[in-house]
Amino acid sequence: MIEILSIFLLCLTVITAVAVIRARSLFTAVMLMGIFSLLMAAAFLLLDAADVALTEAAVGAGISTVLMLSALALTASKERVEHVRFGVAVIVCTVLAGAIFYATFDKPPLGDPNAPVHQHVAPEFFSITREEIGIPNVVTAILGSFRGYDTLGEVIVVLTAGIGVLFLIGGTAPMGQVSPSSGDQTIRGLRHHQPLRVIAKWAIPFIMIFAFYVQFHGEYSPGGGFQAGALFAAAIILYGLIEGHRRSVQVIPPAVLRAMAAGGALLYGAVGVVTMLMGGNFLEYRVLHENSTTAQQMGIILIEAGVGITVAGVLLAIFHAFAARDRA
Amino acid sequence: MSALTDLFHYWVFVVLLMIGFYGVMTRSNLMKKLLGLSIFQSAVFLLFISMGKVEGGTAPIVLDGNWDATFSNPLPQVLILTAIVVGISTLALGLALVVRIKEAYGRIDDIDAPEAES
Amino acid sequence: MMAPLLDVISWVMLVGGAAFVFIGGVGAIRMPDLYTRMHATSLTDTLGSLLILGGLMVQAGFSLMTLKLIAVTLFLLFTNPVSAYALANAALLSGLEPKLADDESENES
Amino acid sequence: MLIAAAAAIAVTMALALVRALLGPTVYDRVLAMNMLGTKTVLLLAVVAFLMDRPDFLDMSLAYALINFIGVLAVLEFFYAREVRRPEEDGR
Repeated sequence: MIEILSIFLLCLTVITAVAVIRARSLFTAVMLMGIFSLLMAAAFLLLDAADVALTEAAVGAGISTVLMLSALALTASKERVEHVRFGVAVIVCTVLAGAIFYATFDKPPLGDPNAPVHQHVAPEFFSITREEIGIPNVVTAILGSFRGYDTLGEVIVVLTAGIGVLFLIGGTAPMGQVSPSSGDQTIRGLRHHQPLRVIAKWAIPFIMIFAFYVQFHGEYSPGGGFQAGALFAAAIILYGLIEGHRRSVQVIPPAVLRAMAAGGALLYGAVGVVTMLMGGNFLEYRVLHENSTTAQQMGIILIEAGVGITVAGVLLAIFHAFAARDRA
Repeated sequence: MSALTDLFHYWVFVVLLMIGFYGVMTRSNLMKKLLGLSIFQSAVFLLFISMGKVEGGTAPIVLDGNWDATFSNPLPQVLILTAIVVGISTLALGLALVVRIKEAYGRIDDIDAPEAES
Repeated sequence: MMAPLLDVISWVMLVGGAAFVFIGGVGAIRMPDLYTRMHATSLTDTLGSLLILGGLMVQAGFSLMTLKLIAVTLFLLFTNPVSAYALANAALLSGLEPKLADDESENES
Repeated sequence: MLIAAAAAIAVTMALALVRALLGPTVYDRVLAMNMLGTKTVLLLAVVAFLMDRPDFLDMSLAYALINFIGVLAVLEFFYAREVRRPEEDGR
């Protein structure tokens, strides 16, 4: 049953992907992309990837749609009719698709427990998580402990991308680029919609509580720093959509966001440095506490907090950069 | 039935990959290219997650201390989880570049075309 | 004694909800213009989700699951009508209404 | 019964997708997106029971929250565009 559902959703995903590429209006394409992410996330969930589904839902369907719309507001919303090189593209795609398609026949069937992927490290991850870390969410254990260096690298990448966006569009727009919307501050945002404001004011704390739940319950259920950061950012973005950009900047000023983005990564790195000072290796949580299980859990909670703070800070800084550009 | 479900996810991966690739190649609109890249990226995510699936397994989150159940492979999930967040960051970077190109050239279509150079 | 009764209640709610949801989907395809489509989907969405989530709640009994289901239900219950309102408002403001109001939808209703 | 409900919801998702693809106006597409989001929430809730994984309900909740934000973002974009380019119609 689950397989059939999964296949059905994947078929819908393919249809949506074709429509995204075919759509003439960029706005339609962006919205279909949101649907694509939604379907993809559901497909991930059916493939047992709960954490990934949560991430894809929060990040892919939510934040990325918002960011693309903000970028669209700054550029054209229609694609020009283009003269394209269909021939070469079709040939290249067909050949490549044929090659990869041929390669798939050598892959072990979906869900084969004897596939090479499942033989090597995954069983050790389970046994070590069970004995030494003791948290039920193995994904979080791998993310925070086994692959801690990798996650640190990813956090740095996120931070770097955020810095890059701020460099590119963080300042004010060049002179002579003032968009015609600058005069009518009252209309921006959805403030004049009383029902929306009421519901949003009720929903925002709810989303934040949920974000904190995802953050701190991430050891026991799907979740963790990445998802929580995205959800927290989504809550503030909702506030910004309702009350307008200026007010949301007042709630969390850009300086705070920059401090959050850097501070989270710093917290992550600091955990590593502290473990070194206490006599272990970089990010070797064992030295944090005499009980090794407690030490591992402490380490994971700390670095997940760092991840969450960085992700929330970077995503919000990016959103504010786009929104501020829009009003400049 | 089983012949279909065995490799179907990988086929979808191929198709999505090619749709994204085709979009990146043929569309001259930069926004569209970014969307194509996103689809391409999602296809890769799908490949990894499909590889992690174990028949009869469940999500690698242990319920009620039942460590002996069959679980899907958590490692691809970790890789993809971080990749999604990195993906949105790089997408934002790309969007920022598109915005700057729009400001500099006045358009985001066909920026290779000769008349784009002012 | 209670368990079969609860099962029946939950099944009825699930099937009813699924039927409403499906009707809404058909309405979204077959209705002639945006406002009638919205009429079809937003009402059935709310009722259908209430029934389905309620059916699940009956099955879950009293646990953390029920709490989460209640949270989902409340959220859908509040946000669905509000987003329908905002959507209709946006469509109306954009000037979609006049050309649709006179010919098709008046005759339909 | 759960399977029947899941099947009905999945079919409705397909119908909503058809509306999103056909949708003559952008508002139809937004409607379809909202609908698809709600259906996904329901589908995930049902699937959580079908797979007997109560923790999957978190996903359902997250979808409900994100879907709302997505729809509002689209609408804000509309209003902003109405202000910016009043001459463009809703297509």
